[in-house]
Amino acid sequence: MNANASLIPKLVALAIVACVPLSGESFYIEIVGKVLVMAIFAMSLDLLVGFTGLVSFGHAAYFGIAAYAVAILSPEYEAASLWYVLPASVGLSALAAFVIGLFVLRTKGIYFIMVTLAFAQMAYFIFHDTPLGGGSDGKYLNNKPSASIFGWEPFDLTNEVHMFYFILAVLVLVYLFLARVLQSPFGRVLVGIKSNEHRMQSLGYLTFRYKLGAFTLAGALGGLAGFLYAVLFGFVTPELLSWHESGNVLLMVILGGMGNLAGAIAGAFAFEAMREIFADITKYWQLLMGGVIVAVVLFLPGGLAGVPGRIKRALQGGEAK
Amino acid sequence: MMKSTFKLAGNLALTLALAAAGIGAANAADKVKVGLMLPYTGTYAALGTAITNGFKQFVDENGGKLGGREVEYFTVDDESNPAKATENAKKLVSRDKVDVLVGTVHSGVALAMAKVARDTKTLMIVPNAGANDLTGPLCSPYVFRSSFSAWQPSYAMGEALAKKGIKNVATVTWKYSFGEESVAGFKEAFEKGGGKLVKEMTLPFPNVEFQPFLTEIASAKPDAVFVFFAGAGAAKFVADYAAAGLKNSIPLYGPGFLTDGNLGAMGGAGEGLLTTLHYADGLTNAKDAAFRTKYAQTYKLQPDVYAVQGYDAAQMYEAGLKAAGGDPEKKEDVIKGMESAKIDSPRGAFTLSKAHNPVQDIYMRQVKGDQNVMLEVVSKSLEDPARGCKM
Amino acid sequence: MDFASFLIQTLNSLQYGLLLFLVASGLTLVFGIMGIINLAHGSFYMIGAYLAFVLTSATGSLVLAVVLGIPLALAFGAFLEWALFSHLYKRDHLEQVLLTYGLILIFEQLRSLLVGDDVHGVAIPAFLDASIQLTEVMSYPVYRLAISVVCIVLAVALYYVIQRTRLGMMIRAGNDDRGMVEALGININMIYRVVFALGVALAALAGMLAAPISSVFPNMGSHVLIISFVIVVIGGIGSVWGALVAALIVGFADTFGKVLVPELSGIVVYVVMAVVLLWRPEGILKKG
Amino acid sequence: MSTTTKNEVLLQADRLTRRFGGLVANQDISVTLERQMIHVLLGPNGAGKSTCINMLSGDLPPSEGRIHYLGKDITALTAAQRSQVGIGRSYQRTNIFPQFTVLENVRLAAQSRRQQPWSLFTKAMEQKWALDKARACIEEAGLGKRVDWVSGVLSHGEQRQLEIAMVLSTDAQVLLLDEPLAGMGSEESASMVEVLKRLRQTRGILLVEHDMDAVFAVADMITVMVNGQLLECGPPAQIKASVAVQQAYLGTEDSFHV
Repeated sequence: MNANASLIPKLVALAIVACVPLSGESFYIEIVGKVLVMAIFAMSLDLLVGFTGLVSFGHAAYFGIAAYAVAILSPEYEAASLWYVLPASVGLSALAAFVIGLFVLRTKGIYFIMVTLAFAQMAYFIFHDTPLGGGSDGKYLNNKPSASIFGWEPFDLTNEVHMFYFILAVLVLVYLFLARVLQSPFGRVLVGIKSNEHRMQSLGYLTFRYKLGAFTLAGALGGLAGFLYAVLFGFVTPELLSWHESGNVLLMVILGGMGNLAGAIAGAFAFEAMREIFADITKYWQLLMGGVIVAVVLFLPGGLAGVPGRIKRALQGGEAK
Repeated sequence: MMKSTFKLAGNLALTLALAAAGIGAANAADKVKVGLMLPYTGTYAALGTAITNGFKQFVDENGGKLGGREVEYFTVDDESNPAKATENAKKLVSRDKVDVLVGTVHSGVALAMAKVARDTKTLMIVPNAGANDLTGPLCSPYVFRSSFSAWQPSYAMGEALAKKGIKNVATVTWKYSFGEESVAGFKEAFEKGGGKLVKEMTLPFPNVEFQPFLTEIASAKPDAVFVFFAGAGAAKFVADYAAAGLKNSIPLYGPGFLTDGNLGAMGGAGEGLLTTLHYADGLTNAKDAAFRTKYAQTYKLQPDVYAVQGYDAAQMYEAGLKAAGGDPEKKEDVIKGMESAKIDSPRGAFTLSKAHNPVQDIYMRQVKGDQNVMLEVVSKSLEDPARGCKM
Repeated sequence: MDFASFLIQTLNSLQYGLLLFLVASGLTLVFGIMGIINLAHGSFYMIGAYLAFVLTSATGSLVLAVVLGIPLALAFGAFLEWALFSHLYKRDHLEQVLLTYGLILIFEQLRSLLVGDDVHGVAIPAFLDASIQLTEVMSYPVYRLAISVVCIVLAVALYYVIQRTRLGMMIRAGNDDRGMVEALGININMIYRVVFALGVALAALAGMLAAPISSVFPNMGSHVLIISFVIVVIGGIGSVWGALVAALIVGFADTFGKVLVPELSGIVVYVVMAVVLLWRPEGILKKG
Repeated sequence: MSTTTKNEVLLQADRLTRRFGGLVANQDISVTLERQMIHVLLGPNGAGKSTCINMLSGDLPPSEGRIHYLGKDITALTAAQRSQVGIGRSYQRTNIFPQFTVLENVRLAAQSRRQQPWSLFTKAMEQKWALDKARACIEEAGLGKRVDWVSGVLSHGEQRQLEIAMVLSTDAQVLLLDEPLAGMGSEESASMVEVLKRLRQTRGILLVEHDMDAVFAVADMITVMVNGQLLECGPPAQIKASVAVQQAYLGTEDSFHV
């Protein structure tokens, strides 16, 4: 109804972000690029947490699997084709999510949180303990994938500005894609499952299949973010799959307010900004970070997305008096 | 009246702006920017602090300067988290525009940093992380190391045990790169000397439930056991090994990380252990004595190998800057200066190999009380083979 | 593997499993009764270990440290429940998880500020500082056996509490249905406070007892956290018996995994978990 | 599916038994539901009516006994699969999607008949067939005036009607309705009874209900349960006349209107 009203701030935000490369400061181009990657990651998790009601505490696994996939699939001394490694890595993450989903979706609620955590930890150890991806030291991706198609090169990922806009384009596409999916019959079923899964079953929906679909899709998009991360930084490590990363992305979703795609993006920005600022102010930044997390949970149940509403309500309350 | 006030204000502003610009320019020309990317929180926080202390101690001794210029520090807590390593390194390199990147302890983080250094052609000095690859296949003109390679102390131990006539050895380590590289280095020297590894055991990092391996060792009865562990895991292994009664029947050896910084935590279980490392207590050179006294005075702490590595990182950079006439921008000259430098380290003088790793003496040390006392030099001027380095 | 080794490895498995049970029992209790996934459980373990270190240094005796440490841990748990968790019962599980995630950061940093980042050892009490000769070269430390005994005593005590007391009645009837429990005329807020304090105390006790053999070091909590989660997952929601069975299974899987399939030892435990989940999605001993 | 034969047996449950641990909640319950018939399950609280309806809908697997739908054994089917063959149910506690509009609640139910999870780019709100069907069912359930309301704000009675609309839009031939009149005022009750009568024309309805007036107004067949056992089954007149039923259940005045 007020889609147009909320569209304008979004476009403004997009325009501002799109101007970042104009600064010419490669650090900021890269750091904002990374935040955009995390925003994609947060949106993919929001599909599960905010829209389907599946609180996955192991989402970093799919991020990491795709990141490792690019590093492993790329030859050491030359660039791989983007059009091969991108679908392959995303596909591997989707496959992993599908297989793990078969296990974890048999459980519900609080138990689901723990089981997803445990499976992600299993994936972590596979990369940490086997020579598959360089073990605990991680692995370099020395050559960023090449976008050339039969000799024609539409863009060049080794160029930091191209890379930035590539990520931004992917972000916009993922946003539009998810927004569209949530409007589709499939998306409506997911929202129904979040609201009342039992009712969905009694209406004749085999909800397991829908949840598996959502889990796989979220895994694939999480993998897409992981792919971009690996290409952006050229280095992958088992820590990308650790439960801390899963916790961080959940925090982004919470900060932005669950069930709100634009909120997930805002949450990613807020989280990364907080981390940067605290780390710059003090050696004891973890204390501040922990304090903020506790405060947000206690005082801002709707996340940042809930803040404007709260202010509005407070103001209206004031007027009424 | 009004007009002149405006004029005055305008002049004032102009003056201030010029002054600011002048200061800025002076800063850029005069100061050398050092980026310290080390762990200040988490498991390795104590090591990060020791390295920082060591580095700053040399700078202080040098009149607060490096290459004749004031030093400006930029510090980042790397949390020993490789997932944030690239970003953190970029922060120092691209945002703060440091002249040299000093870090770090964790090998995974150091590898990520080394990639940034290589890609951005920034000078980097590794003050601890021992991954062979850093001065092996991933070596780079820009990456130096003031510490050691995982291969070095272990290879020296392999040589020493073979020389002692020990034939059968069992090994235990964590299943991660540093551990596996250490065992590989040991194995290379030990088998060359006619020894044989009867059992190679690994457990996932950071699992510290060693009891199953102690049982295996007791049943295999090798002549000796070689292990790589560090930090709390090392303390636990040594204590468990002693508690299982194995210490008296099957001697335990390992690189010095087994006992460095852990003797207090072992509570006497480590007494008499033999380990190899590029530093020790009870060295007889004057440099070490001065270093220790000063360190203890300044920081109210006993220095350790990490402090030495931090100190030497500063020394190496000083040597480079000197060769470049104090200008950090002349990277070629700085690199050449460092490559050809002879570093007068508290550990004993060392030079740098072609792959930029210290060519250094490795000591056999024995635990006595709370010290790792030097017994002898087991490998004189040991040079890492730098396999895979094309430089 | 010869028979003697097999027996000793079995002993190792049991001993390790019991220690894991001690760590996981508090987690499963809080999890089952309050419905809270407590990521800070590892931090309470770490806090226990540091308490053991600080109090042993101060008093000269680990036994005294434990005697002093348990009431401190109980009080600390009750305080946290009062100050933080009691405000969140009506919220989503997710927010409770994140609260505990924030607490980890706070506790780790405070630990660093207060006690520093060094590795410390804690002396084994003199009367337990002995070992029993098992084979000609190997002996078994008495302290480890003593811990096993404590764990068994604790398991029996928990059994008694759960089967014979009012609190236990709740736990059995239990879960997070506040309405039903209140209808039984029980002050649920008090019950939650007691359970949370108990959970913290169990974790801290585990840390205190493990301190002499594992030593005391930064981030030690995160090492035990994940394995505790796996145990709770295998054992089933909130089931103390499930946790015991699962801890022993993990103890055996880990010990024999290391010896028999060293290449896979890191993931053996997770494979066990996956198999259990295929067989019983809600864990071995689902409550109720 | 659309052929409606009078007195066709839709649902047949034979000797259903359900145990919870040592407790027998239902023992040897047999129920038959024919098309164009309203069959009421009657019994005091705790008689096992909900257990019975849960077994019929697939929410609970029976410990023993078989269930047939149009002659096919459906005992092993899950709730979702039973919905797909044509058995729909409503719940004792209102069970809707409160944040959705009335239309979206019913549209989502209608969508379950033609699931196309792969068509990610179709807008659900543009699937005309589902919308049309949803609108028709809302009308049929008597909620035509509330199409665009958020369902959470509807009155209790309207929410019960909404549930029925949802079941209707799944093409259910058998409606299992768990206390559709519970908590309704007399006016709402009366209009619901009208709705039920209308629905009976083409379907079979199995009802759990306490409201005696309503029960005798609409029932074609009544099964009385006590303590998990089947006491008596027959047309309303037979039940009214039954001594056993009067003794066990109807005799106490206060349980008439629970």
